[in-house]
Amino acid sequence: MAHETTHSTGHPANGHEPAHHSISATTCLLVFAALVIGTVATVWTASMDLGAFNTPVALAIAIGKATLIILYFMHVLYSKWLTRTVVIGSFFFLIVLFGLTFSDYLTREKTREIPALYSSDPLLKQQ
Amino acid sequence: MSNAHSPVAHHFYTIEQQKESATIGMWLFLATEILLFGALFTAYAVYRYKFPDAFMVASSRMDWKMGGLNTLFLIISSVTMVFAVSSAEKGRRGGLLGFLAATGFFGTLFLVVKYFEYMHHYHDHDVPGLNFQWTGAPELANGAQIFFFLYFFMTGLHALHMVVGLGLLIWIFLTAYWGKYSPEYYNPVEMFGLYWHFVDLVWIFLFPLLYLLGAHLPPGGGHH
Amino acid sequence: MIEENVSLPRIHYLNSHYGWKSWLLTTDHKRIGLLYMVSITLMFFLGGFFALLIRLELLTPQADMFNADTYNKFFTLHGVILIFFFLVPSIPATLGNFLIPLMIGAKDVAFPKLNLLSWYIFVIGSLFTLWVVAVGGIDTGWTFYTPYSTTFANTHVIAATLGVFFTGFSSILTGLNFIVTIHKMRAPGLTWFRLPLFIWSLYATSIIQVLATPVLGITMVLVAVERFAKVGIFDPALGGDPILFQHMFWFYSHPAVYIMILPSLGVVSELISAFTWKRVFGYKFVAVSSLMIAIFSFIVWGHHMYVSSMSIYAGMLFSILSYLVAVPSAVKVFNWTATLYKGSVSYDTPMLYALGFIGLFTIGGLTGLFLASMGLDRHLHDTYFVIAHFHLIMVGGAVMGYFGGLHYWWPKMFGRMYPEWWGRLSALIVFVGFNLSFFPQFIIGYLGMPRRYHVYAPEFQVLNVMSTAGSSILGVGYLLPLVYFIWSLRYGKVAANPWKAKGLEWETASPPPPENFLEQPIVTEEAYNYPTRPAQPVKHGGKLTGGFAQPAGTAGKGREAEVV
Amino acid sequence: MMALTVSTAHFDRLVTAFRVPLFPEQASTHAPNVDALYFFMLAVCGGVSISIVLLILFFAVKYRRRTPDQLAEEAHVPIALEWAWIIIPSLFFMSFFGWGAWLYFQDAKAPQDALEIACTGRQWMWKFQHPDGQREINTLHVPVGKPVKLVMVSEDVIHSMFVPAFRIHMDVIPKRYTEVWFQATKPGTYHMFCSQYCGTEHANMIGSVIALEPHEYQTWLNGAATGSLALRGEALFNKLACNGCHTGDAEARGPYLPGLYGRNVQLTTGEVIVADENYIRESIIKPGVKIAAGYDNIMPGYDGQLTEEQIIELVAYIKHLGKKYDQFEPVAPPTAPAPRPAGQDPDQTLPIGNVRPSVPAEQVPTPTSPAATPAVPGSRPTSN
Repeated sequence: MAHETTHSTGHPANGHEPAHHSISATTCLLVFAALVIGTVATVWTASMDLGAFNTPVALAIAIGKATLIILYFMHVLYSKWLTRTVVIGSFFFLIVLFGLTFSDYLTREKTREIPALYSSDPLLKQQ
Repeated sequence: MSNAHSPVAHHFYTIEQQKESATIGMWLFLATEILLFGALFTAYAVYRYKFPDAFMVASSRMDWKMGGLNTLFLIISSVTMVFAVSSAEKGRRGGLLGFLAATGFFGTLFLVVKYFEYMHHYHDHDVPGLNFQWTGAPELANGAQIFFFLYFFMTGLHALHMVVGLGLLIWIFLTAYWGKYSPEYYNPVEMFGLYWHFVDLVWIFLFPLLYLLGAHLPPGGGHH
Repeated sequence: MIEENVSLPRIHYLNSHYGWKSWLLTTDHKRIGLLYMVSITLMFFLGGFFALLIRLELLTPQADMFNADTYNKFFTLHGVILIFFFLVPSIPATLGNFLIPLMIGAKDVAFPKLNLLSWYIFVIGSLFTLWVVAVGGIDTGWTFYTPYSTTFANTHVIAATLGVFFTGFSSILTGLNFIVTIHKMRAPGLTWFRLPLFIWSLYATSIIQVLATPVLGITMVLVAVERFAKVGIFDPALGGDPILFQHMFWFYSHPAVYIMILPSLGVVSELISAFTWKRVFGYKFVAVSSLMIAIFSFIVWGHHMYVSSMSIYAGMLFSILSYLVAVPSAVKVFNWTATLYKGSVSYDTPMLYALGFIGLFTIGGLTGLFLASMGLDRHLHDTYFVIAHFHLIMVGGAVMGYFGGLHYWWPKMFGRMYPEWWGRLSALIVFVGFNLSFFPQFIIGYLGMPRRYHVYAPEFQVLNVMSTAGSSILGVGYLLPLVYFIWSLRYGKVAANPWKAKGLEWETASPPPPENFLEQPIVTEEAYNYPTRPAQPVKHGGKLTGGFAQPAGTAGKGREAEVV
Repeated sequence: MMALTVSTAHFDRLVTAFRVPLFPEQASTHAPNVDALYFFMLAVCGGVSISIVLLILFFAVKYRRRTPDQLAEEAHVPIALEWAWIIIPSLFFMSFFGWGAWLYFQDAKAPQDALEIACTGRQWMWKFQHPDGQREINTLHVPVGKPVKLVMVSEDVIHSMFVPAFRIHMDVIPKRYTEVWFQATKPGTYHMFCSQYCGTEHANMIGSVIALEPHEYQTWLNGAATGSLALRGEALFNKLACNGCHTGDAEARGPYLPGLYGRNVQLTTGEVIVADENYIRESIIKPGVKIAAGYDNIMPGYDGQLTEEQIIELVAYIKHLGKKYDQFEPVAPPTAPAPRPAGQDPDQTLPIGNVRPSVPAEQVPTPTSPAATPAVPGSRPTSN
């Protein structure tokens, strides 16, 4: 009977795939070291005044750390396409939420914000 | 999610099918969690964009040492969780129990530190909706309040996930103690591991975005 | 329908266990589907009742039946109940729950306990909402726009938002369950492009449910928190941004429109095939278009916000993306129409609903193009044109599809037929009543009558009277099925597959046994593999030999080539 | 419509009563542009809808199942059709998008020389302020043939400025200015709506835009500079903190005032009276005498604290709240000035005495003018 890859019913063949969970203790400790270094680096870079670059640097380190966790601790490196699709898909839609929301904020004319407190606004002060 | 009595639930044909189902189910659940926190991160980004100075000054009232300590606790607990799963996979019951206990220990430490942080903020009148008082520059008050609200809401939601996680951990620990898991069936341990790593993941973003914005300011930069 | 001589199976899922526990603690997807059906039927008639009250008030330009507050509560409850507690769960949670395992040859969904849990969460959410109804309602509109909902409204906003939050999680769990089920539980041989189109559409729906709903959930919580803690997250007086609320709200609520309509599109694909005895033309295009709709649905939300003071550049981006999502919807309509060509078209009740659906969905979709256009939306925004447009999609589309599906699978669910004549009559009444209700609203809308007005300018009255007349006809059309469906449970003629339809769900008994299939089915053919007669002008074509049990239709294979 | 056949007097009346407008009036420079796009899309989409419905009916009839066992016929439909009906609609969609976006962009920015009028929305009224300081509530006088820009802000929730005859629409947001502009093309009185749901009396947050010839606008500016009674009344209302209890909310401590004037009020004694000027006046100076059912006697009396003039202003303000459609004035009285019945809308912002209408009312059939809706059932004749 015709099968496709994702369907596993009655297929002992699935046992062949790499023992996808056990990352070795060495790998695990290496990742751990990288995470700790990343944390230290985050604090260190944040203590310097990098101007506009503080947040991008912090985010880049955080994304790096998150990627390590997802790939190694959460086994995505060793998992099937479906799991990877779910992971990539959820981040994709998160980026959609971010990106399209900011397509509004970043292209607005900022001049129309009312900075002052309510009552001091001349237009609102009637009589 | 699967039947606890026999490894294969009645509606599955093989244990492999059941396991893959659980994995995908768990990942889909984490996908909803990503969007759940993602919405909050979006709100954070928008308000940070609107109130850059207020966010920076308000953030300098955070104790980044506490946050950094908590980051380490979570990373360590993640590592012990990885070892717990691999112990379960190899059928080492003692290792599983030990690493689970370590994971729970560091998770609890995280919450304890969090508790002291919250109490500290409470005494400093930093809690919006409860006792928020801004003593800094008045034009930053609105932005600072929103920053603190987002801080409490995001870390609170994260802490809620930790509490739920610790509850699940106790359940996993007990079932492991009762010998429910074997190299053929340790799915719940693995699924719980995914959840635990996810909680760690969220914190990795929360830490720099909430604690470190004002770290480069001179000491006490925005303080009263 | 085709006369059958069958009797009910001795043991089926309805009589295998008795007692209230066997229902409230069941993990059988079929019973959970029925639990959902009962709950949402209640919500449907409650929300519909509010609709009738709204229309009654709008008979005259003055406020003569209800005062402003009452009217505002009515339209809010109408929206909240029918959107979150009827339309979103309607087809997925009832027909989907019942049919997905049957259609893919599985014993149950992947996580049966989670399935039951999602129903309980739905019930909790419903109880919150019913409590809101009982203690005095909510008047924010179903959109909960801030800062009105957070700061100014004096009604039960927190309870209502929590109700929505809960039902949202019920929806997430259902979607999660379905995705895993469709991936992992298919019968041997049932490849993706052999799946019925209903499954494709529910798969697409589930993606939206899983990924969009959490954003709504957290937004609702933020509204509730803002309301009691006054922290300023959405309150401009404290620096908050109400436009951010709109972004977050519509990030869910636009895709939610597709949560409501996509399953109906799937049902109609099934109906068109079953009542022409023909494979749906362009199967792969129809299947993939469901996924396209789901993905595009996430990137168009800003078209609700053209006049909200959103940046015009963002508006332009959202506008062009909104037109993109129209393409896969159009593809479906064209393919259904082409399927009718040279089919064997019967006029059974479900088919009447399906044909009505295509017409109304076409018009509803095309009027959506007007609203996606920035230049026109500047006039049409928040007028009755919008109301008419989305009721064409939601009621003319989603509800018609739901009713069509109910009529089609009713004998599958209960092993009995409803009276066919009454069924056709009600389909006709619904169609007439619907058109009379909502077409005048397009004109009222272009004339400029804003939505959510209980008093209006006198020159709009004639059209409003027509609309109210139509809505009472529509009400009758919806009550009729309630009566004859209940009647049929006991007195209906026993039926197994009165349509001679294809599909795995029809290959087991009606009603199905508790385990769905006595032995695991193995799929060897495409979906909708109906036998055909050669293309020649004969009036009485090929006989149906051996019923429909014969596996591969003679001409079934050849057509696939055209489609690929 | 039906008028094509018989024309008895009776039937004529019926036809008039049921004369349903299909398209709104075009009264701004935007309007013809928006309508052009509308008609283009209506033609394309209407054509497509009708063709699809006819095709479905044709197929459904032609290929109906004639015998219970009739099979579908083998059909060879070229697959190229799929691509055709993906690509061709896409082209049309892009034309809709392009035209609509172009239209929007073209009109997004107000011309430099636009007359700038400040507009404040609040629950539930529109307030306007002209460049020279003239103020209006729920009525906006603008000159014909000159671009007018509304710079808008809200005092509370989100409102939306919507003038159908001008085809303009823009949300009015707290703490942020939004703007919208138009250029009226013909004199008349046009509906102004709030289209973003804003609370209890949302449906009564309505008003009218009165487009005047430029010289009449100038005259109006000169005549209305001091502000109306109702405006002064409003200021007083806020100054005395009346709005602390009469918040307009369902659970407020004081009765709800919009629409009060002329309505029946039930008192704690069970008696029902009509809320006329005297009742309102008495309730201000001696609130304990007649207490509306459901409320406590907590309001302080203002006897002796207010001058008669101030009381008149307060009454005028309360009467102004909750103005109904049929109390809107016509575009302009046929002969100026129309005698105003006593007690009717003393706060009208139309100047008294020196405005002559440029066009007789009959020739300007506006939606609100009584000439356009002579016999719609249920509508009362307008008051002035």
